[in-house]
Amino acid sequence: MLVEFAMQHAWLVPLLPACAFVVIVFLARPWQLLSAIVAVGSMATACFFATLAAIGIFTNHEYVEKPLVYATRWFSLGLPGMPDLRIDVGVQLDPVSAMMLFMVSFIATFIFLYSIGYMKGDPGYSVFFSYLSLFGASMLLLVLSSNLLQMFVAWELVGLCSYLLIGFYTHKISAREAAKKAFVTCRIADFGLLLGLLSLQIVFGTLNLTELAGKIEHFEEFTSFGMLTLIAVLVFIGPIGKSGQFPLHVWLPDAMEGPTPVSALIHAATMVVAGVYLVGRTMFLFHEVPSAMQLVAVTGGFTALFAATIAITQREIKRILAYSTVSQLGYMMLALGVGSLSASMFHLWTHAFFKALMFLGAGSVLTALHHKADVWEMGGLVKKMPITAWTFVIGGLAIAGIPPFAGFWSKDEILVSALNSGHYVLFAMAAFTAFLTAFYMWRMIFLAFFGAENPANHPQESPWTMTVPLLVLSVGACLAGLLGTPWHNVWGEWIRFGEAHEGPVNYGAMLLSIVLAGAGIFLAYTLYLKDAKKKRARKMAEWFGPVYRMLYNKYYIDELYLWFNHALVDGTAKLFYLFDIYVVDGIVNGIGAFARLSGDGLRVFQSGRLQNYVLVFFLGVLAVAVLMAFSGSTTAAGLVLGGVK
Amino acid sequence: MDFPILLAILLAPVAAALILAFVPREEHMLIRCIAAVGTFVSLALSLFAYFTYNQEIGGLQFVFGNNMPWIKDLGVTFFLAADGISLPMLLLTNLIGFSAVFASWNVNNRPREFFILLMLLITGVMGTFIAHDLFIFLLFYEVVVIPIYIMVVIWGSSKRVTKEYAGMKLTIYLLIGSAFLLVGVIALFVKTTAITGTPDMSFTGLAAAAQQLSPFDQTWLFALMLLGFGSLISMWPFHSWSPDGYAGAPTAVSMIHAGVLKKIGGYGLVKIALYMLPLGAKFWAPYMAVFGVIGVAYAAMGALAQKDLKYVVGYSSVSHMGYVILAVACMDVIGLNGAVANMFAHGVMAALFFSMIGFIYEKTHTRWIPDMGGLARQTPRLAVGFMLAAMASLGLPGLVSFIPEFTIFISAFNNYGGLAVVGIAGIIITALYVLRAGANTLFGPPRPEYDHLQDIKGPELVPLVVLGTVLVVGGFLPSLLFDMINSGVMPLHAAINDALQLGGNF
Amino acid sequence: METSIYSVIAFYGLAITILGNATLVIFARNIVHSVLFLAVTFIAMGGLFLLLDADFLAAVQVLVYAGAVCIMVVFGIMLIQRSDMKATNLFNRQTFAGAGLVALVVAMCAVFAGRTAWTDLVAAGEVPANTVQAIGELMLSKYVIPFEVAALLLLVALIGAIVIARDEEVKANAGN
Amino acid sequence: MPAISLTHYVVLSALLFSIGLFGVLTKRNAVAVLICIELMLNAVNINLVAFSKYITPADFVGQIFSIFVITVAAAEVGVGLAIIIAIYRNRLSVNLDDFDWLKW
Repeated sequence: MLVEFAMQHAWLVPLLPACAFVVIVFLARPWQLLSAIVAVGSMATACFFATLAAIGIFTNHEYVEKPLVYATRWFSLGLPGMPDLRIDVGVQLDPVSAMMLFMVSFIATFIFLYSIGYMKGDPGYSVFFSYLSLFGASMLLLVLSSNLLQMFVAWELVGLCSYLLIGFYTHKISAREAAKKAFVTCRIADFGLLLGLLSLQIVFGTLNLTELAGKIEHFEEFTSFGMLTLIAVLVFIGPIGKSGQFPLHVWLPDAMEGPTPVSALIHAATMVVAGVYLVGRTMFLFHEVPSAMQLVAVTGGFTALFAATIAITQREIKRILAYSTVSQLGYMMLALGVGSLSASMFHLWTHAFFKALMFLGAGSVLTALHHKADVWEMGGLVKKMPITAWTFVIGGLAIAGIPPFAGFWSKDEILVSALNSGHYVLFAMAAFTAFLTAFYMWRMIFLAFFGAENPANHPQESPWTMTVPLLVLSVGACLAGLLGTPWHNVWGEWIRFGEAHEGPVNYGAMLLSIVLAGAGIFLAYTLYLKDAKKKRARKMAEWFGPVYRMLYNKYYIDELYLWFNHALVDGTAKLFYLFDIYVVDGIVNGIGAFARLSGDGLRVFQSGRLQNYVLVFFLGVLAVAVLMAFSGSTTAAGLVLGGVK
Repeated sequence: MDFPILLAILLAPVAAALILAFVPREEHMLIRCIAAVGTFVSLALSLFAYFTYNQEIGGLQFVFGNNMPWIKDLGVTFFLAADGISLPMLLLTNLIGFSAVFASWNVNNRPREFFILLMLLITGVMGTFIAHDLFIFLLFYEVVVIPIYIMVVIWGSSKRVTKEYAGMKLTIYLLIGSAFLLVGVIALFVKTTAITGTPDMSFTGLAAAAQQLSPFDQTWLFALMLLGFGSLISMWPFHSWSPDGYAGAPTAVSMIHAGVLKKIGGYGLVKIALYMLPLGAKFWAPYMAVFGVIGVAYAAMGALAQKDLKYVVGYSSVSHMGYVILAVACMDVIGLNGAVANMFAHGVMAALFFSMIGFIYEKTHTRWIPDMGGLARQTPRLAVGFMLAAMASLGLPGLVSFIPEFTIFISAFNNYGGLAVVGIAGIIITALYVLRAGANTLFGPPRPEYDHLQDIKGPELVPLVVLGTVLVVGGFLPSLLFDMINSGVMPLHAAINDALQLGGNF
Repeated sequence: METSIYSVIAFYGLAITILGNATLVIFARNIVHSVLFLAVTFIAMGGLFLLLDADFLAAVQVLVYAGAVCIMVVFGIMLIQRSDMKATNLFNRQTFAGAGLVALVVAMCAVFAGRTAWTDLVAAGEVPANTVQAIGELMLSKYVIPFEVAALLLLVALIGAIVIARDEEVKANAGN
Repeated sequence: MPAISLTHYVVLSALLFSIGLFGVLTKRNAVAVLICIELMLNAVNINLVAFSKYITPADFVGQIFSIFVITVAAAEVGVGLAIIIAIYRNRLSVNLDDFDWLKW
């Protein structure tokens, strides 16, 4: 009964946080605690509904093939019966969106809760919760969208919230710049996505997901294969930006300027996976175009490796996590590219838990250390902050891929599907990335939580509002992967594109995965924990001097973009502006000056003397008379018209 | 006869101006209140008209004076009527007019004269949108020019250019534009009268007669109108009045000018030039599209190089109007809808932008972006308004300007392909300059010299509330706007289509 | 039409008087002399009107022009000129240009006068003897409105002239 | 000796008009200019009366027209002199060469 209601009114889920946003902005803002309660309460309620809706979906196998869709007209142009353009808004519930709906609302609830403690004392406390609520609403809307334009709206709104929250500490110039960078980078990507959507609308005449899925199967009736490829590539540009894929990943590490709950919620668990989600939703499109799939896979695989190499050398705790997020997003893309929606979504699901957990843990550490972010200046925190440290270790085990923690199962899924689809190079890259991941994560854990304590620090364990979410999420990080074990893959039955494939369990891949993870952890252990002075680590950095510097400076991509922006974009702008002032306006002013100068010239004739004027006047009279005499007309009109004739 | 609602809307500000003329000049508060009441009556009535317009029937409604000859020999009647295209524009005018009164709340230099001129300005703009007679249209248009000049020269501000220069440039450009227009209109009138034998200046009459003109005649007539309306809507390369003019003008004039006056150009292009001369439009459409796209990209780049807030918005409005021109050039249902809707959206956004900049200038006495920073801490409400306008400017979904831009993109991409892509790429540059201006003004370390600033409050909030509400409501319920515009565009498009099919048989 | 030798002589005599005096008006160096010559011109003009069978007009000419206008001008001169009236009526710098233009005007008039076939225009018939009565009747019937308007005009001109001429004094008094 | 015809009057009128015009163009004294305007008006009157006699002898149109001309001329002299006096009061001059006000 209640489940039925939740399924039929799934739109309530995004609406609740949206209402919270409005209530906080217009009513509750002066009272900090009230604002927080409104935000958390609404999100918890939304989570409750989302859970019910998810239960409804996951108890009926029909929805896997036939999503539950209800939509209404948003606007239409042209004749009512036969519109030239009609855009619907609605809700599409199927296992994928139900899973996302549950995941987003669940994690958001706990991160909201965490924020109550984390943001304590901030002057913008209420505003922060209003932004968070707005974000929650937009993200849930994105998840539920039944129409690509509706999804795009939500997509941009989450981008806006991301912008606002990255730049939340408005007085910091770095935050301001990071926010701007995030928005503009995503905007560049959205440009591609928008073009893709426009093409879809123009070619297929609809943006409704289900209708599109039906039409693209027979795309030959509408368009050529080349066009479809182009569309797929254009659509994919959007996710490249939003999900921080190479080469538009640059904004994501900078986004860590925002408060940590934001990093956990938006830049780890939910918003950044929107790109993955979008590709997953439009799988029917990519499925038709193998070359686009290839592009997705290569982009994902490369990004995973690329970001992992950068993460090795970084020093700030949140930056390491950010690059690891980029890397993990690359995994998800890779999985999509090799055709496994199931594996991708599975990794998305597990990643949300352990990465949110790790970010919150990092936030807890940062609060304790008064925002000293360099992992080399930490050390031995496990003694003073046991809950934070051990939950963080669980997260580390999960992301490194140690069974039975969540990350192992999903990463294994991805490796297996890469292998099964015959992408051996990508498989190798992914496997190597797994090793690197284990290494840099544990490097961070060993440096920060173990080893000798730094006497300059006086850490304290965080309050319950912060530790409870950590505990809950760590449970998730432990257990979330058990849904999709290769022996009994419940996940793959529900969340899939096309047929569920039951292959033999690939023990070889599993073993390789474990070995690589173990090797990574062991290497980190030897370099950073066993060797208390970290001599070997320093020596390694010296040996690989240029490489180390290049990695530490993120391959100088930011510098390149900055140069491009300043020299090229701003330079061109300046050029255009000068052109405008001097050429376009010059012509305008030139015409004005011409008029003035000719006026000055003619001014000589305006003596101001009556008798001069009379003289000229009679000259005119004479002229007219002479004209009359010669044309033979006797009237002025005759004179003029006769002349024309 | 029904209550002549359009006439009432038109006359409410005039009445306010008349009353103002008899108010003692020292009674500042009374003066402001009278102006506010005058514009509010107009606003309320036009809202009423907007929501009582019957979209099922469509066509011209609230007709007034179609049988009231004014100049018999020229076939001029004082014909007021509204359809789905003029009503949004009328509503826009009143929204902005009402807000402009409150944005000028702190004008203390001769407020009586200021508000009288403002009322006249609003009346003139409204008149152009509800006139259904070409002569009356031109007449109202000329009414607009005079107050603008006076207001810029007396209440304006001199920055890069002096206010006298700005006022002169603005006025002369508008007049030159209307001169081309006038030639076009007279030629059209003479030609059509020669065909039909009975002089008729009403839109419908002219349009019907103009269909019998030869394609050649239509082509050069359209060229004249394009020049005229093009310089009004600041089509590249006739745009350079726009940034300078806005920079020199007082807040209210900038709001009305960028918000609605510019739209007279677009409105005229759609409802006069396109409607009457479809064959000419067909010929010029590709050129218009090119000009539109150049305008979008060029002005966006220009905005990127600016350091004065008003110049940023000035260039950005040129850029946005490029989209409108591009959309008109598409000549299909989606494009025309998008063009009109984008004019509405841009009007609301630009007015909000200018009112916020006006407040910033009033409080900090600067518009120079490097001199600012961190205002979000000191004046949060102002920052909200500014960001709302900025986000609408870069076409954020959920605000009123996204859907119009989307429809324009669809239509332009469909009709012009690669050219449209260049135009659509403008959204990136727009994001860049808008965010840069917003970030450098509002965020960053707060400056101690602005610590004493008071946030906007009381009447100063009205522009933010009124225009902000429209921005958000229009963004989430686009059908409120689009159903109305669609009911106006459909018959127009049908007429154009018929003419083009006939024209094919020439 | 019968023309007596006397009327021919009278015409030429009057014409020479008019033109000669008019020339003197222009060339006299003393403005008062100019006005005197002007009076002579006007009176001669009255004679010419008699010759043209316009008795009433001749009387009006003498009364209004030779009488009123000349006296008024003399008063005007007395109000504004210095006591020394020598060299009060000189030529300005565009004399030669003016002369050239006038020559052209004369030439043009000559051409037109020559080209026009006057004889075709001339109608038969005599001017009625009692012109005064006829004009009086016309003035009060057909031309009554222009007549009244002219009267009004004169009134307005009178008041206007007083206002304009007195302006300064009124201000001066108000100042006191 | 040829009879006096319309042409004679027209020529006389033209000459008188030209003399008046010459005066208007060349005299420095404003009063003299006014006088010369009277001469020109009189030249016109000669034409009117002559045409009246020779072309429409019975209608008196020309004569009546002349009467109106005379009326207007009288009014004009009055107002003109008043203006000259006013100017003189302000500028202590009636020399037209001193005045170049007819420009912006």
